[in-house]
Amino acid sequence: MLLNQFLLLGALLFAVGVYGVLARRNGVMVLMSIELMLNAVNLNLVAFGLQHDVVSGQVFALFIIAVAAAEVGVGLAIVLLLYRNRKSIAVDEFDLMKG
Amino acid sequence: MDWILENAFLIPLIPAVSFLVILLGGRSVIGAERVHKVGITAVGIVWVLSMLAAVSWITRVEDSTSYKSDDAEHAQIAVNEGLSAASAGGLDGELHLAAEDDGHGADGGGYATTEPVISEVDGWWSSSGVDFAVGTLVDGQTVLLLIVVTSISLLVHIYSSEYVKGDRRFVHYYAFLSLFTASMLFFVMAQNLVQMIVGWELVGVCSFALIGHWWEERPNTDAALKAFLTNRVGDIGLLVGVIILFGTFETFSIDEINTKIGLASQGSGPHPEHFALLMASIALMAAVCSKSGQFPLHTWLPDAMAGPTPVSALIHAATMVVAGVFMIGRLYPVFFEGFSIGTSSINLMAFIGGFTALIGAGLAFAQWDIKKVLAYSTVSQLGYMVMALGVGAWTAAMFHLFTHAFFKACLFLGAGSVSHAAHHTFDMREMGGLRKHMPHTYKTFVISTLALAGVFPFAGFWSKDEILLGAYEGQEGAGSFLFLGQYPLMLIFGCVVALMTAAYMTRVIWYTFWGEYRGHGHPHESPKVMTVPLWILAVMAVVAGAFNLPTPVLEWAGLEGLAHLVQTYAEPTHYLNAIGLSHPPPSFWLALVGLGLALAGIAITFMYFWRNAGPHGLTERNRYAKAGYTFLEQKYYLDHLYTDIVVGSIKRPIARAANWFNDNVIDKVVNTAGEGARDSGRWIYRWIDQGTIDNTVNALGTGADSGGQGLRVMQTGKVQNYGSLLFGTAAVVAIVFVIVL
Amino acid sequence: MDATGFDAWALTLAVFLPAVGALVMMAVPRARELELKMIALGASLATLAVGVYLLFAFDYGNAGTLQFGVHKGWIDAINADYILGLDGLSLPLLILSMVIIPLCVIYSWEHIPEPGNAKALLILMLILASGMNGTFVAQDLILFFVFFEVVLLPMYFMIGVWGGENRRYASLKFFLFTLFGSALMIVSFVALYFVATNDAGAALNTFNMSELAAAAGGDLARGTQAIIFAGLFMGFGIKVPMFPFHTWLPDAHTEAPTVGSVILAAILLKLGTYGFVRIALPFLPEGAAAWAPWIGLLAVIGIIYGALGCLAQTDMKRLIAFSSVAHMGFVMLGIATLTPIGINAAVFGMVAHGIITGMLFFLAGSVKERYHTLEISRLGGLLKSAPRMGWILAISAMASLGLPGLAGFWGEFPAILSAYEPGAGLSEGLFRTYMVIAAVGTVFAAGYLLWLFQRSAFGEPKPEWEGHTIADVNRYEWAAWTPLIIAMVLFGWVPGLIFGMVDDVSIGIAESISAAVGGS
Amino acid sequence: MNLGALLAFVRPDLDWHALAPELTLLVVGTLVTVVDIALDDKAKRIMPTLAGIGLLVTLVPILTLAVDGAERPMFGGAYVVDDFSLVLKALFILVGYVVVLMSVDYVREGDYYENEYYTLLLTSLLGMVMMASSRDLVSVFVALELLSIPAYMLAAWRKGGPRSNEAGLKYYLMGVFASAVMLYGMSLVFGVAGDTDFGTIAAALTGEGASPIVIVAILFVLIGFAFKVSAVPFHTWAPDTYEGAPTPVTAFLSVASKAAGFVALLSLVFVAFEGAADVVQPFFWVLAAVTMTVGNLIALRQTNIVRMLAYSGVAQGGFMLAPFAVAFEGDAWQLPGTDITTTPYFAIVVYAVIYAFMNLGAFSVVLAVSRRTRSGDISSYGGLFSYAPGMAVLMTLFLAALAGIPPASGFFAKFVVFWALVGAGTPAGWVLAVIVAVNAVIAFGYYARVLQQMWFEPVPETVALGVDSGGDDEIDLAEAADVSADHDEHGDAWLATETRQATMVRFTPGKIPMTGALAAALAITAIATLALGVLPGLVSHFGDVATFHFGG
Repeated sequence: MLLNQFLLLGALLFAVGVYGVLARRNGVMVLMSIELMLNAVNLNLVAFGLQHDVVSGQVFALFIIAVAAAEVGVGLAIVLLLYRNRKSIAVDEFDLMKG
Repeated sequence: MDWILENAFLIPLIPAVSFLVILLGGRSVIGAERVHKVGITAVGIVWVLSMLAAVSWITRVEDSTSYKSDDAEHAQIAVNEGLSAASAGGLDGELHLAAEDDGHGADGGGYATTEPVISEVDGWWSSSGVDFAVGTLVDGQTVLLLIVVTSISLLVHIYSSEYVKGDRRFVHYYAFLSLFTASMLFFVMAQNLVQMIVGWELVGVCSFALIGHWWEERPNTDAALKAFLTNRVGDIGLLVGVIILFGTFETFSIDEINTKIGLASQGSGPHPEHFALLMASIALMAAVCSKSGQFPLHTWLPDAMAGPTPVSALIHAATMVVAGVFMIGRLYPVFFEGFSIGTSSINLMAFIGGFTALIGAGLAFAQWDIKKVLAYSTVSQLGYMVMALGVGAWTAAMFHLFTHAFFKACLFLGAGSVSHAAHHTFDMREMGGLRKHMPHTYKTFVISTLALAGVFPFAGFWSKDEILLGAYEGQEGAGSFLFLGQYPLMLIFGCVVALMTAAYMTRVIWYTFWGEYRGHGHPHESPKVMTVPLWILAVMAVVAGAFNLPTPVLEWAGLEGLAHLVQTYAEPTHYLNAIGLSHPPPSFWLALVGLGLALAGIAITFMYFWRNAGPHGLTERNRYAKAGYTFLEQKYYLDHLYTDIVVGSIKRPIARAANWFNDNVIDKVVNTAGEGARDSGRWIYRWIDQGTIDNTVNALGTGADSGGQGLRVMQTGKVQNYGSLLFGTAAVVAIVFVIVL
Repeated sequence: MDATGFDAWALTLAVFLPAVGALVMMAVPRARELELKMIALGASLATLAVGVYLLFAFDYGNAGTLQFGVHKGWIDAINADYILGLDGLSLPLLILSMVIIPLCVIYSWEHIPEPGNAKALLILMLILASGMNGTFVAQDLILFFVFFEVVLLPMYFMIGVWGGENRRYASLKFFLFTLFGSALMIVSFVALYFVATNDAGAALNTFNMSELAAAAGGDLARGTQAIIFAGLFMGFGIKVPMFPFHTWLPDAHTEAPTVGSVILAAILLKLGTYGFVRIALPFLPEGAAAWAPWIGLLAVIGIIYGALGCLAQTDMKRLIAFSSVAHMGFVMLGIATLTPIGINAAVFGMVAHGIITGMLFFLAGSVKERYHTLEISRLGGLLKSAPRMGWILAISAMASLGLPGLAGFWGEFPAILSAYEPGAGLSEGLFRTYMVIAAVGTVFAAGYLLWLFQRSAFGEPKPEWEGHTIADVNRYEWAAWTPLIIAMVLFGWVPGLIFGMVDDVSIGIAESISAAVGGS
Repeated sequence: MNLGALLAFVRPDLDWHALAPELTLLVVGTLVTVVDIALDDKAKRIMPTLAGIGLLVTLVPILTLAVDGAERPMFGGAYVVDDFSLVLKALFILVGYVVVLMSVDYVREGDYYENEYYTLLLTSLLGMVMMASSRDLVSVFVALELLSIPAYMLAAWRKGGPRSNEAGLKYYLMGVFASAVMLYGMSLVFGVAGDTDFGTIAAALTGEGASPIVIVAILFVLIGFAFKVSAVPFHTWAPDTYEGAPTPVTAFLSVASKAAGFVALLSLVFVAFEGAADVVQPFFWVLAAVTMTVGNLIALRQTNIVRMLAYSGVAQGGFMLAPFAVAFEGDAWQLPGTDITTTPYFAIVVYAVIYAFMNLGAFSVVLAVSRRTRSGDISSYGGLFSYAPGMAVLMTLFLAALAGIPPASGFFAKFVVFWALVGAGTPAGWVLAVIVAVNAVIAFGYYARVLQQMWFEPVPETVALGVDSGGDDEIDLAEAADVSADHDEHGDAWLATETRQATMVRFTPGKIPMTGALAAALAITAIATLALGVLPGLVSHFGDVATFHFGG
């Protein structure tokens, strides 16, 4: 049972996701990166679930997938709103409020 | 018969009431122009009461002792006997109770000492479970002062009703005269040290108020402040001294303290630490210096002449200024042991007294203001008294206090009368030839002068002679220095001062009453209201000496019974015998010396002025003489020392410095604390400098403020920076924990 | 100790009557000033009436024990109860605050400072009254703390709203200083709860002050006591204020409106010294012994320092404010000696200072009202233009410089006296030095007060006041001042009135201290 | 993997009584939507009423459960209804009710979607109510998202307003990012423990030493919630979001969702991570110290009241976190006569309850005042006391509470924190206590600035219109347009505001337009704040009963 490979992959995905969230300016891309992170989590859960031979891991993963869908929906809605108001979705342009 | 002695509290109470009456009802009810009647009545009553007190005290002494010591040997016996009595009384530690029953109670074989009458109420204040009583202590010394104070005060009250008539503050004047009388009486019958402090301070305030009576003029108020503050300086000594005594004897009661020392010196009681007594004596000496105008704190007294003349007569000549002397006499055992007067041949008190007497006399020469002359003369005479106490001549000192009160008061009132006549000036250069215009004043003035100079048979002669005698004989068992007796230096001082006194007083007479009138206006004799008191005092100045004549003088008349009245009746034998105080036998030739000096002084001055002999204009020709004269004129520059240097340096620089310290250092401490906070905020570079907007002294705030300003840089407003911060921290914390744990 | 019948309610009434008055006033519209003033006066007088009842019902026989006790549950979760009690230590101070407040109300009758709004001012005064009375009778640390803090905001607003030029700064400074102190103080309180033990070494876990006092630190190590004491010291010392922490005081006093200064000087400062006597000393005897020399040092520094500060002032009110530093120095010196007489002196000093300095601030206020300035150099001839006020100023000044026969003396003299033989094995040499310094301080006191008096009251009125009519004392001022003047003289001649109340308590405290120190 | 596990699945029997609150809330939420659909615009009037009543109804089952008092674990301990959860559910519902009251006129006057607003509010509340009962990673996660996602939308509610959009964006991105991190941590926890329910986790961790994976797991999870309670340095979203979001929403976030975060932390720390004290305590020590200090310091510099309150909320969060630093030292300090497990736990619950009311109160006042001043500048509070004394006094009360000055409730909250810290008896506790004390003083610095404005300052001539204002740009600008009769400004007003230039308009003081709902909100919070201060016994009683069902 190659747990470590799964974990490494998960870690990698997570890292990529984090990078994406922090580095990409395009709002949509940021959302995608977040998806990456969540999937990394799912990968971990499933892997651990197998290792411990319990079902709750997969159940958790399913919950996350469902919730993630909702999240992205909201996220896209917000991005759309911004686009309508600012004609831009570059997340780093939004700094009306600071300090 | 002892009723008045046990209810002596009435005596100060009455004038106190009259003070309130005058103050509150003065203008409205009584009417400003009639208030003096209230005051005079009150003091009159008090005078009668004091006389009653005197009589009943004398009878008390009579009952308590069938024997009067008339010479030293007997005195010794009396002492020893008395001691057994004292110790007998002392051992049960309930002295003041023993005092209530008659004097015989304690005495073994007829040689008894008279115990003071102490009546007190407990619970005046209390601490650590101990109740401190308030009450009165009446004995010979008290009675003596009662007589002096009430008599002079009464006369001054009467005199003032003319002298101060029509003054803008007639009412306040009489109010404070009453208050002063009350406080002074309260002081002299104080039963414990705290009461003594109270009275002491109160008379000070009255003097403050009366010196500053005409407070519109700056000099008067300055003088008043000077008087009060100088006295406060001395009061440090008073407070500390009293505290030391309390620490040593665990009581404020004068009676207990004196008795304990008495017992100790007889070995029949625990011995108080001599060092403590010495310290206490020195501290109290400071108080005496301020109140009784002793060197170096005497400088306020001449300035105090800014007050109305009757006030000077009452407060700054006859009564208040002798408070210090009285206090020494009251606590004599303390000083006697503390300065070991009995055995030393010089001590602080004696020296200060003698020295003051000397410089006072010296200064009196350089004055043109008649009141100033009298003031310095007072200083000098007070020095005489203190010196007397310093050499162990208790009786002499009190006797001199007694006589001096009368003739000095007379002199002051005389001066007042003169200025009343001569256009309210006190400058002798504007007087002269007044003897023709105001005979009464002149006569009384001369009489008192003779008394002050110590010419036989006037009062001053007798008292001064006793002081010299005391200085010469000192106490039994003390070594004698050459032929000059136990206190040679004091003896010399005494003699020199006797000479000078006579001299400068004669000078006053010359400038004031002889020669041609140099002032303006037409001088005239003062009305009866003023001259009658003068005459009364003058008479006293003649006869007062009779109250303590030495035995030999009376032997030929077979009147030994009347000898040493003051010594017999006024002396608190109960305390003084216990410490083994002896009375020197009279000495004829010493009396001669004293008289001779006085006459010599008069003679020299007479030659100098009347016969125009001697080195006239010396001060102009000889620069040493001139220097000396200016030195005197400048009062030894002491005032410069005090006002300019001491006060000046405190009030201006130091206080300023303190204030500066307050504003710039103390506040800045908080400041710097804040600086720290600010620097800590500076690690977030360039934002800090624009911080510190509301720059308050509370820089802790400022620092925090700018710290916050700095921290705001975290808040870039860019969501991704937030994200990086979040994840970065997470990673860092995780790593740190992994490493640490 | 729990009382019954009316006695059980007396203290509660004393504390909350003013607050009730404040509530009622809130309901009354601002326009109807007379009613408002009436209500305020009524409430404060009612409180005073309770105070009078207490004075008579108080059992002076055992003033050392708490009376009129109330003990009800309050915050079970932390064992903090609603405990009130009155003993010889609290009584004089409680009465003092009960007397001062109505006087302030009367004085405010016609002297509502800018920007007006009598309603708010009076309400704040009443709230202050509740807080102060509560502090003096609370017998539970948390309750004490609550009341101790309640007074902060009203005073903050009083200074800030009705204050002078610099009021924002002064009020904030006042608040932050005090808050800082009390924040550390509450930590110490909690620490006391957890670490205080009885002699057996068992943890007490109580906020009940009488229990903690009885334990007298138990078997706590000297070091621990000193640390906890430090927290209390900050809390109370800043309030007093002691020398290095005093900087808030002159500003607060100078800026505050007249009644504000009066209340501040007369009572608020006493909360600190009261805290020392009631809490710091008995709870942590060894801590106190460890700190006493330093407290004494700061006290005498304060005496001299405050006096010098006074001499440098040109503003009458600021001068009086600085004099408070000096006077509280005497109080703290008395406390630092840890002797019964010292503590007596301290309490007497508190009351005396309350009366006298309160009076002086009243005067300063009235002078300011008439001359529109307090620059000493511009005043002068007060005795001529307003004789009565001048003489009142004279009496107050004399009282303040500790003249025997007036109240001030009994705060100073015994305090100096107590320093001659400090308790609890403190160094005699050191404290005797303090004694002398303090004695010197009395001269300075005379110096600055008489100097003030000479400049402001003596002499001719300054020409610039030609034409101005300087009104003499009006009837509201008489009403507000007469009691204070009477009190000055009364306590000056019958000091036993206060010493009698306090003595038992201070004996108890001093004994427990010396026992604890000696015992270890 | 074995199908057995799947086939063996049997539907767990549901305890309907225990679920009643959640179900009621759900029904109300749905009802609101349905009614909206049914009679869309006519519904507007009754919407808030409906939501309010629904919330009050929800209290009923909570009370019955409380009376019943039994602990009701469900789903194998994944979802527990016990005193603790009930107390907090009640708290959430009350907070929700007050927020509804605050919202009524605000939402009505701004042209927003009105009905959905309440639906989302209720949904978010449902998530919180669930959070109180969750004792399992999955249920915690679900509850968390259920309360967050609607909140994201509420933050962005003023769809026209640039600030509101930005607020929503920041909140959303940070939220999901944080929850992703948290989830990663959870996955690791699951990996270590082998199951998702706290009992198992606790058991597993107690065995484990502090292995790197455990540390990372725990920290990531905790950080996920540290974000929710806006602890420094995970607070960055809070000020911006608070400032941008509609003020009632801000109140809701700053109180309810923060409380929810603490609920989660409580159950996590005290149940799941019991065994990992050596990781949890130091972490929280640092977190608390940094949070309160930084929050206070930055708050000193704020000029906008909502932003100031945001930072003050951060600092308050720091105070609330402090007891965690001694979470497991407290056992020795069993409170006499009570069955509270540990003082730190007690302190946090009490603080949360008190904080909720005083903060809501402050926001209500801000809301009310801005109706007059149309500005969020602290300077716009000048002279408030002179023309609206009542409002000034209320604000004073709430600020005093926040500053922890008796007799306002806040002092007791601070006190219990000291209590917990000193009670622990460890040097760490003592030091942190002193830090808290000092911070309490600093905090007064910025509360005082508002007090000074209200009491000491004169009424300002002009106020900075809308700029930095508590989110209600649109109203402000709309009315500003009326004032300065310049409609072009309205369209691109946000451009003007982007450069943070204030549009100053003349300000005329006057009576503050009050509405029943707002008045009610003020009354509730004020009474609560005062009562909890004078008789803290009440809230400490909640603390007593709020005992935990430990273990799975």
